[in-house]
Amino acid sequence: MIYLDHNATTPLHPRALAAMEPFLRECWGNPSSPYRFGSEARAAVELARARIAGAIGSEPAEILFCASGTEADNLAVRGVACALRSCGKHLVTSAIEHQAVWNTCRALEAEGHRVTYLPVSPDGVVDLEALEASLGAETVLVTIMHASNETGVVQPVEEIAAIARRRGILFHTDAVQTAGKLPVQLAALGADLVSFSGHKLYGPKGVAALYVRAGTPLVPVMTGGTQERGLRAGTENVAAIVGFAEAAAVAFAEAAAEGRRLAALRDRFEAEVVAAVAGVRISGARAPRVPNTSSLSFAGADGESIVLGLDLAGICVSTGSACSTGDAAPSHVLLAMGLSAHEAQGSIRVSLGRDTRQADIDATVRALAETVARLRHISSVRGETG
Amino acid sequence: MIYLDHNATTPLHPRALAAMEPFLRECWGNPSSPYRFGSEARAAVELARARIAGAIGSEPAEILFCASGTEADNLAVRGVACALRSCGKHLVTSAIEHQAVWNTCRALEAEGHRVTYLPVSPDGVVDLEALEASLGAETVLVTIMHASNETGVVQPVEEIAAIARRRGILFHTDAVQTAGKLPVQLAALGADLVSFSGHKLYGPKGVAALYVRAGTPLVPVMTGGTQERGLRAGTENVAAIVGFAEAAAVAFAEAAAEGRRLAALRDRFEAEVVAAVAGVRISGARAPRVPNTSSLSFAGADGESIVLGLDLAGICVSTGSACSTGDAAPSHVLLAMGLSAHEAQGSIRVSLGRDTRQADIDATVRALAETVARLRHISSVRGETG
Amino acid sequence: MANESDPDAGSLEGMPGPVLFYNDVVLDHFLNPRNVGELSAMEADGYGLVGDPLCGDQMKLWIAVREGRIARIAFKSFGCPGAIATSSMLTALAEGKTITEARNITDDDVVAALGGIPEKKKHCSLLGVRALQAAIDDWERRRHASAEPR
Amino acid sequence: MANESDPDAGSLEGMPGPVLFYNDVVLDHFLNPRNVGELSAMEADGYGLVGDPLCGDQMKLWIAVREGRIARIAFKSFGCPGAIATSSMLTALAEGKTITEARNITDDDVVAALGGIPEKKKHCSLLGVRALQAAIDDWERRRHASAEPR
Ligand SMILES: Cc1ncc(COP(=O)(O)O)c(C=O)c1O
Ligand SMILES: Cc1ncc(COP(=O)(O)O)c(C=O)c1O
Repeated sequence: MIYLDHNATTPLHPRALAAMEPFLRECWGNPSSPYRFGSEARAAVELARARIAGAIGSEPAEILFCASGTEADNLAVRGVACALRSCGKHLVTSAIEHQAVWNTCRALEAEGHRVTYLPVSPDGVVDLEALEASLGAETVLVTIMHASNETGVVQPVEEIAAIARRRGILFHTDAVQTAGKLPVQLAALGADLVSFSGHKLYGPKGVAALYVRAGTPLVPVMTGGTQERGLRAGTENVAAIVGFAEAAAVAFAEAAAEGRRLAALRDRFEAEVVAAVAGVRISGARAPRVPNTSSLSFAGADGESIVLGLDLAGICVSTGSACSTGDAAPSHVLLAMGLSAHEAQGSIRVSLGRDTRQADIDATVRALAETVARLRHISSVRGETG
Repeated sequence: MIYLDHNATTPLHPRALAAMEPFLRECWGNPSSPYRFGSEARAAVELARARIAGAIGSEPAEILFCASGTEADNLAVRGVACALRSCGKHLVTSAIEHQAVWNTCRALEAEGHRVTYLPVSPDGVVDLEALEASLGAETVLVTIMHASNETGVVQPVEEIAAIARRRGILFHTDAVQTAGKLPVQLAALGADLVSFSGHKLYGPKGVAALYVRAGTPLVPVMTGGTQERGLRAGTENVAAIVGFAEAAAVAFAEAAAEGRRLAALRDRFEAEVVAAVAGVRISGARAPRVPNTSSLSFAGADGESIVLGLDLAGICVSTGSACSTGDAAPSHVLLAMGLSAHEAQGSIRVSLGRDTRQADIDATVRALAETVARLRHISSVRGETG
Repeated sequence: MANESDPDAGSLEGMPGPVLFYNDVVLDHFLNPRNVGELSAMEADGYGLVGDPLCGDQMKLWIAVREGRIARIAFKSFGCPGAIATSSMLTALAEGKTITEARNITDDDVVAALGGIPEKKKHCSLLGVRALQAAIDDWERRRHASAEPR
Repeated sequence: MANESDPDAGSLEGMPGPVLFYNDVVLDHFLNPRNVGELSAMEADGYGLVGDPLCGDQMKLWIAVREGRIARIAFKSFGCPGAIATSSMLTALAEGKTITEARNITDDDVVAALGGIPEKKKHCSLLGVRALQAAIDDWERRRHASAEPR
């Protein structure tokens, strides 16, 4: 199998699994329990917190653990919006956010908040002038992702942070797709809150973290016990937290070198595809991108059919859009970048990872060329026939 | 180590760990991914759902997975309260709920809901007359736990369900402390929603389930992708879900026999303690209880000191109350049952489990008698000196 | 925005129904669709073009009718695997059938002939059925217009 | 209701500070507290009783004063390990000290002498200090009352 969908999930790093094992077997106590067997689990959680803090350049007390990138996003967006409800009810986000942010904004709209969805340029970059123009006295939070999960396009979060800060407005960034991919200190981006998820950086599923700058107002989404300083109730998933810390340590340490390697592979992949297949459009190619991601649209071929064609050839990639539930529409991200509905429908996302080698790229280009040609032969919609 | 705090957490059953391993090593795909490698993970999640459904007597579609018992409680209580906000804003719960329910009710109060906290009898049983009296046209949800995590006292949930149903009011029960302990079909209790958690029944931490009777109105607490039919967003924790299903299958299958074994051990434990130590009060002893739990108060000795004394003897039990954060107060559960503050402060909880044997019980009684005697010797508060 | 637009975030609306996994018949029709192509204006007696407003899929279908039977049928389809496989199976079912028989082919027939298809792909089979009916309508219109049945 | 009332649900308010884990000195004073007991009315020159309104802990403390020094000290304590250990250490620190020195013992001194104590247990050490001060106050009151210093 050639797995090129690392933006969806990644394999668990053997070191992360090894770090988890003792907590699945021997040290299974509840970190909140008042005896030494519980304290051992507590110590492991706090060590993990310190390691993650070290990796992103924050204080340990600024790291909250939760169960998914989605939960981190919910806690950041809803947590700030509710904490500051009396100060204002306006949020600013972008047209290309992940559903975890987008649908949380939608839910808040239903509860009486006002939300601005900023447009992006054809390259997929959030419009900073529109951002400036959107901010008002009522604005309590700006939430813009660090990089798009679909196109990999990196947003100018440092500039966004500066703009928000000048106005005294809090800023959250969803760094699920950049954590461990870009060699940056997440806590130094200038954001007040930063989400990232274990299973996207070779850690386990079921764990994520939210960096919350000291002093940031926040109310919990998950109410109950006083775990995580009362900001996220529920018995800690000790093994997953420990595995996450191990995986994050590896990913952040290797981000620079691995990023260079993947960018070279990705660029070569794109060049080969363009050479082998006519009518290809690469979304966000002229913008800064995370090194592993490529979003490709093939005129006249459907993305889901391409994905299945590749799957049958033993290659895993994902669609940029999906015709799957009957209410499916083309990718809102690609539409926001100005692609037509048909272009968006003909899109796939290829995301490389730690095990990807040149041979995988070459095999994928061959299979892609074949599949697209076959689908265009069947297609009722004009594509390039090259 | 003698571990007698199974109500806090349990060791992972070797069969559950074995079931998880393939999903930590080979089958790490994202269940939502559109290729076969993802479908394998999806199939595992759906098989787990069907197994859990089988174990509790529901349809698979009535099981939602989430990350903790706390989250299941939040989803049930907040999810129904918000879904039915336009029908009414009154909730009924009890004075002895776990914080996951209690603090969620408190949060809803802050958002404009009205909540009735029903009293309990000295035996720790919710007062059904008070329940009847509390219900009104505005009441949308009754949430009463199946059994107390502190005392093990089982609530008359079938009767509560019948009362709620007669009035057309939804009923949620937190079965975190009964799932796999009582040989009952959780879906047959009559409740519309039932929470239970993996790590309390020898499954992994970081996973839980909410049974939601078909047709029950519910809005998500975690917004984002369309996982779990749009009712709980976030990439599924596949390995944990699979391990949970395996552990639940074992626990439910063994509940009757293991329950008899534990009840006998627990009763013997209590008889031995009463024989060895004067001034002991066992909370809820005359009420139906889950078979593994014993809540003991020792006049003149502090619970946390007893716990430490036992910890130093290699025995893990927990406090019924805790003087730990400076704002700590005695157990609200024991106070609700009429214990004095000093009695509540002198309480510990002993909860047996699968590995508990007679010898563990005997050793614990010996250590307990010694520790309590020592503490009473130090104590400034009159206890029995026997 | 579409909840479905990012496969990261999952999309198993039909959950916990069948997983998104096609059976071998479906895969065969996806990989080797029957009757792909176009009939020329000379050859075709009826033509249908339908789009699925739900998901942007599109299908073109041509029929040639001889003695009240569908003698030749051809299609082109832009769409997901479900759309391609159901289109292909539809043409295989329709070929050789009388117009009346062809008109009576339902989306359920197509799904049954494929041995089933994931729940959330079922709507795809409507595309082919509707394209065939459009082509038959077209054939009938032309027949009345020319006033001289061929 | 107290968030802290169920150990299931966790209580590490001081998180991510030091874990709830006592050092060996604290454990020794918990297991073998110094000066446990009572002084009889005959023996005691001062007596203090204080309760911690926060958590229900209680301490009784007796002193016997000879030549301006604390010649004997005894305590009884109902409370958590932190309360017992700090009470014990306080009496160990106070024994033999002049009244002025004893008055100057702070809760920080007690914690330092124990080599530290978990953050959330720090307030416990106030109990002993306050009990000692109450006992000294009592001693002073009695001295003035009897008008004839012993
Ligand atoms: C940008 C982004 N944010 C949030 C998420 C949600 O993360 P998780 O699946 O861990 O809930 C994802 C992945 O699905 C993502 O790509
Ligand atoms: C009765 C009860 N409900 C809910 C919970 C919360 O479960 P979890 O720790 O899995 O969030 C617990 C345990 O802590 C419990 O005992």
